[in-house]
Amino acid sequence: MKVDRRSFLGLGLGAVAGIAISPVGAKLTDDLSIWTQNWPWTPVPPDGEITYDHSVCSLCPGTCGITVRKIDGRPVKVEGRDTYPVNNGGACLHGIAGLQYLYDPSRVRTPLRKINTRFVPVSWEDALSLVADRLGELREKQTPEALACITDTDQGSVAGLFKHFMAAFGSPNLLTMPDLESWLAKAAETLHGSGHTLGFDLDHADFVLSFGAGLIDGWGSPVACFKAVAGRKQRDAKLIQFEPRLSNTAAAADKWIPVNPGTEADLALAMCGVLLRENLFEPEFADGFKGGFMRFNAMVQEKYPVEAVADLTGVPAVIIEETAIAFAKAKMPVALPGKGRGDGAQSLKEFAAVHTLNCLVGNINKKGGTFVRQNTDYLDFPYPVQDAVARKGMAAPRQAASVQELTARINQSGESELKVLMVYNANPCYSLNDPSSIRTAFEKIPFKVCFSSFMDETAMVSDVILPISTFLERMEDVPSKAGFAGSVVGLAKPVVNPVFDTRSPGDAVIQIARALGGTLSQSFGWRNYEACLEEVAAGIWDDLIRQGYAVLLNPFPAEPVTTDFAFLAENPETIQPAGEYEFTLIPIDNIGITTTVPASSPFAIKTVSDRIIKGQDMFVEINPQTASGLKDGGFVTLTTPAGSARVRVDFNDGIMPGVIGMVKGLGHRFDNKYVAGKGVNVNDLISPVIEPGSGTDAAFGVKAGISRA
Amino acid sequence: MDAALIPEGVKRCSFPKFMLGIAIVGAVLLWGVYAMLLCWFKGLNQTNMNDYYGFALWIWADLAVIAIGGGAFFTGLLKYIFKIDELKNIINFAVIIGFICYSSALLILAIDIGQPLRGWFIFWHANVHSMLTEVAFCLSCYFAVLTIEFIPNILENRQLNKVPFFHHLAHNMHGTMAIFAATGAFLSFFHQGSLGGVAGVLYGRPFAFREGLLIWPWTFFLFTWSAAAFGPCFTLLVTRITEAVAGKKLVKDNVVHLLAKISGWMIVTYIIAKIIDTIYWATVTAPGLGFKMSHFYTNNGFYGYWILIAEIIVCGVIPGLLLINKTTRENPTLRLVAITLGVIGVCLNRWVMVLQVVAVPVMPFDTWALYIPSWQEVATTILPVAYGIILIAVTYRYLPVFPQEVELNQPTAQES
Amino acid sequence: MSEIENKTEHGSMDGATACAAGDPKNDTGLGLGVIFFIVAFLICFLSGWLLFPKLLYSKHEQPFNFDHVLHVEEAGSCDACHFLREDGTFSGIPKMVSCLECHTDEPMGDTPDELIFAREYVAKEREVPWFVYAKQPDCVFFSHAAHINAAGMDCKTCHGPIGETRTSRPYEENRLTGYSRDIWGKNIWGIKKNSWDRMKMNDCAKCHEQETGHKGYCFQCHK
Amino acid sequence: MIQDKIAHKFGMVIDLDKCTGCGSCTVSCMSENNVPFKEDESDKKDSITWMRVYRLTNGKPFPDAQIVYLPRPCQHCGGTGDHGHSPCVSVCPATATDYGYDTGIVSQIYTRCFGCRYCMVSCPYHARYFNWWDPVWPEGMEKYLSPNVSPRMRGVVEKCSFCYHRYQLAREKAYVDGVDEIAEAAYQTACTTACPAAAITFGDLNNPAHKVHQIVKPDPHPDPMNPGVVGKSRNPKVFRLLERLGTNPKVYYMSEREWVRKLGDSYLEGEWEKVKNIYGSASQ
Repeated sequence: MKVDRRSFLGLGLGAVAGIAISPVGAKLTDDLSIWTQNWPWTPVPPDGEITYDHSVCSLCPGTCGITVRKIDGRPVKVEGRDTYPVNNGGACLHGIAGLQYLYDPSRVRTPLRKINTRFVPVSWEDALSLVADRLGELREKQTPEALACITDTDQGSVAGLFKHFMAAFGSPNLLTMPDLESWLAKAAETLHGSGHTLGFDLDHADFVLSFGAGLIDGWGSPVACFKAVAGRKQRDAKLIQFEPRLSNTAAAADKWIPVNPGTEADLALAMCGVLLRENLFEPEFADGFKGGFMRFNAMVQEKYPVEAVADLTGVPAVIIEETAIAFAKAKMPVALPGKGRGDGAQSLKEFAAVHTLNCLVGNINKKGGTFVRQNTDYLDFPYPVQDAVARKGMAAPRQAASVQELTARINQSGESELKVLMVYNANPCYSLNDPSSIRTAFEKIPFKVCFSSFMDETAMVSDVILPISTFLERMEDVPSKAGFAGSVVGLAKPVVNPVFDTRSPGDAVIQIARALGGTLSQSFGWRNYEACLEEVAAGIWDDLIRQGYAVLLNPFPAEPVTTDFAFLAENPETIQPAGEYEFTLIPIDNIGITTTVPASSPFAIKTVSDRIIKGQDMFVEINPQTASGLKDGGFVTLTTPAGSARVRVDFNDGIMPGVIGMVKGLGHRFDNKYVAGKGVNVNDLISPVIEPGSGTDAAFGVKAGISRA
Repeated sequence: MDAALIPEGVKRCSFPKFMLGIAIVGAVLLWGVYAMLLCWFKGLNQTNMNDYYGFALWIWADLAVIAIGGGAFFTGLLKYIFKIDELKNIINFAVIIGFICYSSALLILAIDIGQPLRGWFIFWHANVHSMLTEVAFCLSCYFAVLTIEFIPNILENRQLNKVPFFHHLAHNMHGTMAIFAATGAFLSFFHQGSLGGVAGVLYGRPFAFREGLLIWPWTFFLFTWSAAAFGPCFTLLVTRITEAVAGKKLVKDNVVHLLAKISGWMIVTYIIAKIIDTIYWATVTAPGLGFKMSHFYTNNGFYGYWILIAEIIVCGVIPGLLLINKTTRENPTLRLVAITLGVIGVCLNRWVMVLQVVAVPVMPFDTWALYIPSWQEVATTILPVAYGIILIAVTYRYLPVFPQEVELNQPTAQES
Repeated sequence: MSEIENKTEHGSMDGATACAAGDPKNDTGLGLGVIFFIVAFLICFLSGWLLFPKLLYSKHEQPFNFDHVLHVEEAGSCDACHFLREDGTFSGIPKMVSCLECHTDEPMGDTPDELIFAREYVAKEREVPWFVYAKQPDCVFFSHAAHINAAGMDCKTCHGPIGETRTSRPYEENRLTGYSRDIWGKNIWGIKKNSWDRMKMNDCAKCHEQETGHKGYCFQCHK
Repeated sequence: MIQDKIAHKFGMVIDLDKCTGCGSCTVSCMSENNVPFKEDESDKKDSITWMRVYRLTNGKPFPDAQIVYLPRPCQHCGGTGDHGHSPCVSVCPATATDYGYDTGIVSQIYTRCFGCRYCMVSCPYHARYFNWWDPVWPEGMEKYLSPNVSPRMRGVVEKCSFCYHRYQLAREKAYVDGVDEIAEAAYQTACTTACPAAAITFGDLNNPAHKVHQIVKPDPHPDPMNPGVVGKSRNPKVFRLLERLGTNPKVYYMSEREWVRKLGDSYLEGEWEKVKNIYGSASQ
């Protein structure tokens, strides 16, 4: 017997036959397909009990109420909170994508300290004592004013704690970023005296005259504005939009009137002229006029004749007249200042001029009108305990009125007078014009502390980063602002334990003060931030706890309003786009792209059109009529006095000939591939121009040249 | 070296030379296999397909190879059912080509689907309303038939044939071949048609949509007819190429002329039907949905009117006429031109019915979508070509594929 | 005359000679081949039926033994622990909080299992990582409310007499799919005797067809 | 039992004059339905957005240019004659997508789909998306995924489901409450509830009590000019996308602006003028 080919054949055949009539084949075929249905690398979300938490979103000045759906305590969805007095259900895309910020790739996960250009993780204790030591030195040297602090806003108890800290420490150099609220406050202060701010009753107004305000492009409290704009049909209200381009707001408006960029103030003043000439201003309210009303009248008649302004603005004289008259004759007219989101570089002259229209028609503190009200201060901080050092420091002159004034000053001086800088929830090294100059100024400040949730451009240049819990991980009072008619304070509650080793900014400030000891720890006697909040917001605490918010002012302010025209009567100069080029470059606000803190979430970026971002490149809008020699979608080099950038062009019939529109909020340079590294930061192309009246950058646009690249 | 395997009485190139050729084509094959593995393990992100181009190069390749593989069922039909006996001299080769085409089609489908391991769902959870289901069933059944038709030819290999069992098997299978040919023809009629139906039933895509008979849109019949018409062209083309490579005549002219003539008449009748269909679609169907014909063609170079003219006139009418006319048909060069144009024509038709369908914007605010295949797609599409060449080379070398070869290549006096 | 016919003419004879030539060797070879065939066949056949199922599933013991009988006596009914929440969703395997309605970190009885429970889980405030025999894959949406409240079914029909068990059988998991063996059924061919022996889609469909006259639309049970 | 009640026909009407193109619906949908995202989503032909917002222009030059935004979920087509043979359902070879005659919702079963993509080719609305890539979330981010919708694996097609899981949850609630009907408010899609402008109205087109029915006023009779078309709106301002193809979508759109309504379908010269004032057979 000899083993040959046939034997092996038998072996093989036998094996095959044996397997064939066993379950192996059938079972494996089925199981293999089931395996593909349950690939171990495809996540399976655990199921559990569904619960809902109410809170408030503080991603933007909108302050919408949110409801967070949770599964066994794990947040899975953010939605607008029904019956919340700001947004009444509904939410914007950034709020809905809020959960993505919890696990954002650029989250700062632990306190960091910079040791020669590299960040190393340190414990909270080390980080805090490090900061306290540097601050302590300033007080020992009797130079507390060498500390400066930049916060995103001056509203709410966290900003309040920083203010409290600066006062107790002894430095007047507390600055806030230029957001819409700050501009409205400036305008209100200029015309109605300090301590005032403005709100607009858009839900009832029947004639809204918007000077570039992007009502549905992110202006004010976005969701509230969306509702107001969308609800126009029912209460047949009109929206007239003056703007150099067909923004979403202009597209949704009843009438879009293109206006040359940077001439909005002149347009408003010309309209004031028309109202005064035609005696269309409201006599009763006019009783409150003082401070050079006559001079103002004379000035506008002389300096802003309709014909001349028509040439300047590109708006036909007849349209100016008609619109002004229609505005005056409307039952509940409101004029809105603040181009785009109304933050960043704006112009006090423009805000004042536009608001003057409101004053002239006298639809002030009435239903469907403009609310001029005291800053609703629901917070009652105890007076800080100050020692001699602190008093001396507070007596010292304030270094600057705005961040850009400050950085300009530092860049001029050989050595920075400031020794320590604290930045809270702001990204000046990205979101202000000419951020590179701000970075260089910051480099000259020996020690910078950044209270931030994300490793953004500003965090990267600082020496210590204190990681802050996001709005979903901590408690905070969130007051409505940014032109919202009502006055609501919401309570943001932690819906999830901090994902990383982060703390509430309030706690961080208190702990720093404690570490400094002396009068500072006396001024900060609270156990922790929550205890502090409960104490300083005692007046509304019950409401906050019971319903998650408190309504401060209902329905609208009653106190009489006086109006002072002195500022405008002097006819301050209008800041025009600087430079010698043929085009005017203006920044565009896009609802899907955030321009301050934090940067957009992956979901938000995903909604952005491929006519704004394509791969790593961004598009700029240009009217085909003035795009000779260029081709749609082609690459161009955009040149301004401040610099140049390589972008692609998007032929767009919705933008004025001669104007180039460039979206704000792109060109981030930090470690987050979902948002960073896409496009160019338009701020890099614009140099700040400080407006005398406000001491703040008012360079909204800039002259630009464009050539094929 | 492998002399023992080579059929008696025929000349073949030396084994090393043969292996060299195989190695060259084999390299291409391996390239394709590599691309295939990439697609299987990394997923279809390896392709340039996207949500607009859900069907692209691969589906085209499928439809094309099945169309040109139609020579097998049609020749079989003529030989075994209509008893046109001369065709026995080319039927083996037609079957081999068919076998190659259909096995390639199945392979490409296996790469094209996003979840290959679930591929069997199409049979297990079949949706009888779907043309694709019909395709899948008929395709696999007909492939089985082709295999059966191929087996006897394999068994005629000199060594295998020595085994009495195989010998008799081959003999008996030849006897029963008529049944299989009939089944094959029947199955082919359906799946060739269903492939036409795949496009024709898309009532959401006005470019593809056609009215029809009962559940079958006109494209159903057009596809079957065109496969029968152009399939033989491909059979003849490959035969011609094989002859060129082998450097000798393999099939007698009368056989070639006959097949060419039949093909010619089929093409002419088909193209008439196609022209009628196109006119009806352009003037009745599409306008009824609000679309002018000009909507479906663009000047972007990919989908211009040229494609329509190329398909119908240049690669339809012309080859048809060349093949029905005796003088042009029997002129080798013109015949070669005709069959080549024919093959291009049917491929072009399948291309249009797959890619232009998805390229054309349907929503008024939508835009034309363009697509360039990735190298992985190209490689996996060339893979079957390489595999086909190798299979033909091997079968030609070791099997008595061409019954007339010996007779046509008698050694002359000087040689003996 | 074609080559094929050529061959068929003399073929038979060639074949015969071939056989004659190789007779003896062939037989032995063939015989051996047959033996090999049978051996291989038996090995593969048996291992396919007996060994394969063993290899396919991995066994896991529950964290500790759970006496359903005892708990049913104490608690009264299944839904005392496995209840529908107010929003209609099903609570499934009880969480620690439910257990603590009766239990404390001090054992009530004297079984070693309860001791494990008290020491390892209650005391350490950990959830018990039970293996769920009836665990369905992620793609399945199953509404207990629909079957209990609307259809008035009992637990046993699908879950079997688990309430009458004093010990927890080991949980068997398909190594390839991660499914609980209860889904396919104990029988390797998936043959079932009782309504609860198998929990595949067809079993749902069959019952739905009987009860509602329609096996249901995909989304009724898939997500 | 609820399923024994008369069949629902869930659908929505979107007011394009209210829509601001803000993208809340898109994001709400993505976060509700565990839609994945990539580092680069700027290739819109490879970017999964069940609810996609299209930007429409009137094509006029400055200063007459106008924009409108059109949100496009799956249209949940009833198919020719509204018999449930939707373009996609009728072509799926493996029955991975079916038409729920009890809800009018077109399903998509990811574990059944084997990725042939025929349904995508059949859909003129590009409402279907293929998972070209494995879904990958940044480290930790998978923690926010919802258990109500199972994440898709690479190689299958996915699309809008009208948030069917919300319907399921509403039904479960109804079961324990022992009520037969699901209240209009009890089942609303994620895009509807998210829309800040309240531009989306969702409900049962078969239920005269529901807002969507009152706005759309669907015509029960086939369109005399095109028998395949059923459920044409009798509201002059309401239209459907590509209605003439006979796909019978359950998503309706509303606009005061004629140029917008005209963009909803294809018309030969002069056709629009003829048909623009014909709204369903009842208005004949």
